[in-house]
Amino acid sequence: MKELLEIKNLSVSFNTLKGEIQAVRDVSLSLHEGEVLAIVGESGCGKSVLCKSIMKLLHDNAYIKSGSIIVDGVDITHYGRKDMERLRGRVFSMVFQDPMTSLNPTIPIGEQIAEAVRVHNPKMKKAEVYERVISMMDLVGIPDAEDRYKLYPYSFSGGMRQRSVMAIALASEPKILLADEPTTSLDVTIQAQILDLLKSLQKKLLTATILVSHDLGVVSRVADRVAVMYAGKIVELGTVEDIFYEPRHPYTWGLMRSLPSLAKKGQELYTIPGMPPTLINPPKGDAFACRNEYALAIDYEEMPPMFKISDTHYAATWLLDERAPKIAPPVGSIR
Amino acid sequence: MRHKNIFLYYIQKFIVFVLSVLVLSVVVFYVSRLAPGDPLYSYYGDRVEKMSDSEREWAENQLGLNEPIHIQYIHWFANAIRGNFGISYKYKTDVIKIIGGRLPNTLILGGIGFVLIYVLALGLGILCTWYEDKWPDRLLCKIGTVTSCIPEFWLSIALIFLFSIKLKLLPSSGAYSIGNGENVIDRISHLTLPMTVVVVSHLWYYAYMIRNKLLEEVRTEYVLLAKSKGLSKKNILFKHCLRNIVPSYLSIMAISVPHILGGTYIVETVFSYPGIGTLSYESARYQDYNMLMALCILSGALVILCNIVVQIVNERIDPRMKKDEGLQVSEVIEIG
Amino acid sequence: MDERFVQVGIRPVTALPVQEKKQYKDKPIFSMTVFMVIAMGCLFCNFFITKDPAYMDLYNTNAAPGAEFYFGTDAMGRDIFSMIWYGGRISLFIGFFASVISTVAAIVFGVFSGLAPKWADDCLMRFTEIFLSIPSLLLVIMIQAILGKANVFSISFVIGITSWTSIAKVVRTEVKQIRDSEYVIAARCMGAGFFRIMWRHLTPNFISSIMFMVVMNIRAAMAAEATLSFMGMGLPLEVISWGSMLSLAERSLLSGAWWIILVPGVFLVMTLLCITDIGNYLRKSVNNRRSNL
Amino acid sequence: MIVKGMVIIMADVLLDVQHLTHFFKINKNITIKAVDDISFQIRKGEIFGLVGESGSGKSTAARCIMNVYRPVSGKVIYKGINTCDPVEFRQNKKLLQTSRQFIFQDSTSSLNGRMKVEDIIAEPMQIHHVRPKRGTLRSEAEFQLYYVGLDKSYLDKYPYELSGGMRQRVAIARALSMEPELLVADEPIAALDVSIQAQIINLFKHLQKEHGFSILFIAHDLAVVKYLCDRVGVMYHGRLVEVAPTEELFENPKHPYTKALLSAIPVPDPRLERVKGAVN
Repeated sequence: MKELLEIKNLSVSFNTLKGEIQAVRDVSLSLHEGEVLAIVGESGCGKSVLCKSIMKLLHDNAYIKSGSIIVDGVDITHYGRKDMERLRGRVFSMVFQDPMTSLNPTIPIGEQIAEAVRVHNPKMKKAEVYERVISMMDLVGIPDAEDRYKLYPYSFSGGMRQRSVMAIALASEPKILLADEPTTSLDVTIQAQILDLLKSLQKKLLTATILVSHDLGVVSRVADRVAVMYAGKIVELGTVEDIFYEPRHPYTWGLMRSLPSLAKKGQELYTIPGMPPTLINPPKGDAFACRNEYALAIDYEEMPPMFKISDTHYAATWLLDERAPKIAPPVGSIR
Repeated sequence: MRHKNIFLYYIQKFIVFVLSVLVLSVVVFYVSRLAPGDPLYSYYGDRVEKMSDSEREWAENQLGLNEPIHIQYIHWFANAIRGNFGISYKYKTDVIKIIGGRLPNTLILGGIGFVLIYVLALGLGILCTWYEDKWPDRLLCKIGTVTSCIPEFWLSIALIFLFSIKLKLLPSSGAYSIGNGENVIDRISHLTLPMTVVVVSHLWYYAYMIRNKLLEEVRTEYVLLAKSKGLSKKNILFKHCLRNIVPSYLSIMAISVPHILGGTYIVETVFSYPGIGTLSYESARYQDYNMLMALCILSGALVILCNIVVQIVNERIDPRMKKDEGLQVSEVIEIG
Repeated sequence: MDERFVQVGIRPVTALPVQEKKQYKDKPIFSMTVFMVIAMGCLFCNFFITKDPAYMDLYNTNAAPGAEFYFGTDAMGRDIFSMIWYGGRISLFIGFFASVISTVAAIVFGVFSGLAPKWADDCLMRFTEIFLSIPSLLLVIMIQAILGKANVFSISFVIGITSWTSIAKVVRTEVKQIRDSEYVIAARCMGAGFFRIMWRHLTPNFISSIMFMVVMNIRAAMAAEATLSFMGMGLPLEVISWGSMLSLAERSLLSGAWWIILVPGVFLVMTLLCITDIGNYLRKSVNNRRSNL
Repeated sequence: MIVKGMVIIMADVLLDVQHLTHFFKINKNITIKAVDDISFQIRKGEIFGLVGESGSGKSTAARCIMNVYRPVSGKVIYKGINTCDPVEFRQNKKLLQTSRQFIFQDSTSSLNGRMKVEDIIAEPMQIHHVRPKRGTLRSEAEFQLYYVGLDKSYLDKYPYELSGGMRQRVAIARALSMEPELLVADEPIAALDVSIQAQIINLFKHLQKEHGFSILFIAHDLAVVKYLCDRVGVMYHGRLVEVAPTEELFENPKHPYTKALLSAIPVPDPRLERVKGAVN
């Protein structure tokens, strides 16, 4: 499979009054054509920042410290505003978390989609644009598209707005779709519909998708591959089966075990002790060590490299070193 | 709000306007009656001092001054509605006539100043937003803060001193040279200094407001979506953000009417420009209450009118204000 | 076995302390210093002024600045250097006092309107709108006419009573917001009384959002005093303030005595500028999100 | 509503909600029936879950129960006191305000940002002039804080200096300081991360075991409810469509909406999800 997007040793930092926040630390990742890659992690682990830094949507106090972003074989790490404007929408496009605020309240939905169509096809005729907008609205499942064209966002419910946002994002047929927690602010039943839509669109259009989520359930529903992020780093990367059935990183174990849906009633729910570290002065060695009951002495000294487990499965923990004691994973491979 | 009958909607707004002006007139009337000084003065002037007691009583009866204050108000109001605001104590003529003669001058100064302020404020606001926190923005903010801190009267004097007395370039007072009222160039030269003061001393206040509104707007989430679909910075700022601040822009305009009007009054006084401002200044000095009342009500009514017009316009153009209208398009949850 | 690979489990890790950089760049240090110098100079002027500010030296009218009169003398032969510091007290006092009056009025009005039922709130808002519709200069003139001859307190009162509306509107919106916020609901569930909610919950939370406006009101009040005095409707000539000093300015235009215009004007503008700068800082520190554009 | 096969002994019932109804008037023409004739009981020492989607009226119901809103009709009987009756409420004000406590979803807005943690926790004690058992209010606050798993260094901090999980712990400490018998928790974990959620859920469970109070636990996450609650009520458009013991509800949902809700939850099991996806 062709690699559409390749991120090499990317580090992104923010300058704040409190100091440098190292939001993304040395992340390497690749996205293949037509796959869904999910990035999971807790809030503040840098998953959103990673997404936005690909599209250069970060605020001006953020900067790429090192590493490179390669899209379709072209290095875009140092692209300026004009160059990015050319790429956005056509090459990659984004769906945001809150559909209530991500649409302009004073412009009709249809117009907002039309705008997205026109950006990269300035010569398109009015009727053609209209046609395309209607077909996009049909595609994302907004019924009676022609009547809804002129409606303003306030008369759309959350789910319908998220569908509109997806229509906007897909209007110029991007190769990569970045979805930043697209269902977090929606209800469960609506969430299911949007996820199904996302999956079916992805099948139909073969758009490579990066899905950012904190919900392991959502991830298991749509993802092909999963990257688990913790404190700005990717700690485990693999296919969805790898991650859910044979997790190797203690943090992934912790995440799985603390899910109430997997816990038995009456049993104590497992909790990961402590809190995630601040990213201003991240601890030396493995950032997860101080919350990890399986931590090795070296975890407090040295950052673990990515260990290869199989062709698709990687994890960054010293437990995979051949010198480390063998530990039976507390979760996975049961079902 | 959706009104099936658009006519009813305007009637409603009109009633609000009339009621507001009514309340305003009540307040102004009572306040002016509270003021020290004999109300007879405002009708008979210096003659009051020479009146005997019986003459006085007759005059008071004639004018209804013996009656309770609310009856007096009704009389006064009945006259006012016919355009009779009484006689000016200073000018000994109908108040309305004097005002009518002065009004155009103020409208020219205030009106053109108002338009200039708003056009320039929008331009500066956009410029500052485009270059937020870069040098053009910082420089403009610094200059703007300084100009907004200079009181109008002092700026006027400084400009008079510089341009009229030292450089002898521009006239320092009046609306035109005597006998030269029809000469446009003469008028413009008289207008230049006062207009400069009106614009300079108000401009930044509003430009800064618009800048802040725009900055608020570019911090919203939809800008990110617009950006991610590939719109250029220019398009986002002009097509999305600017459009969304139009209602607040109009509201600011409406609120600023009394503010700019007040500023014009001060400038008029310093430049002895024959407008409403000098008139109100004089009428206050000479306790010409009939005049002062009429001026207050006139200015107030103008401002209230502007407010209501802006309200109507905003309700028509801003879809955010029509939220209750129409049906909600939502997902259908299949049960079963 | 390598001892580095011994399982040790959870060890306490002391995170490196996060130190917030002190930011002097954005703080209005310069303005604050200048303002303090002016304010202190006015407060302790007795110790260094060279002449009696009220003494009219009729031999030295309209004297240019020089060794004897640092800033010259005015048309009545008074020493401007002494008057500046002496008169600054009154100007600053009026600024602060008027601002206190308007803030108190605004808080009372705003809180009442924010907590009142909808119809009462509507009425009060209409009233403010009507109040706002008269240009404040006209309003001041009228009220001043009622109160009679101006003195320091009456002028502060007049300025204060005509400039509370904008703060009141902000207080009202804030109170409405805070009233429905969950911590007030929580306090009500706990049984907190009206005054407790008012004092512990409402006030501390809206103070920060009106602080900027209160500071700006000081500036507006000082400018208003100067304007009124200049126009002859504020403080009389005998009461020395920056405004009343400037009321001689128009007459000195023709005599070419620029210092009578310039000196009090520069002091006034400097003070207003410093206050504005401090006020702007207060506003900025409230809101520091970043642009998406 | 009495569920078949279950006899509720009146003495055991702590809170009895009968035909509770509440409307919101938007304008002349539109009224929203936020809560529409719901009835349920909570027994002593029971964790009762209320689930539903946003806008289903679960928060409104909680607020009616806590006397934030006065319901349009219906009764809320707590320990034999009809709390919706203003007279009865005033007579038993202190009891009602101390023995029932409220925990909110958003800990940022439910804690006053201008008060220190110490003052926040001590506030209910101050209001009701409760004599602190451990001497001073500060030591009492310190104890409550320790109880929810925070040390005393947090006493002098402001809410914005804490993380979401810590803030929620402070909110719980505040509620516990009054030794309540009924805790109404309105989506207390919805805004938290998975690992922190687990900590708070455990905290609730521990505290409940130790104190034996009842909890009305409102959530939209069925997995949490399944793990934590003894009985569950499902709300849909203001109505309570189903009330059942937890196992029964999850194994054998009766109402179609409950079924839809259950099938919509994504399970962290890709193979299972794939099968589900294929069915859809």
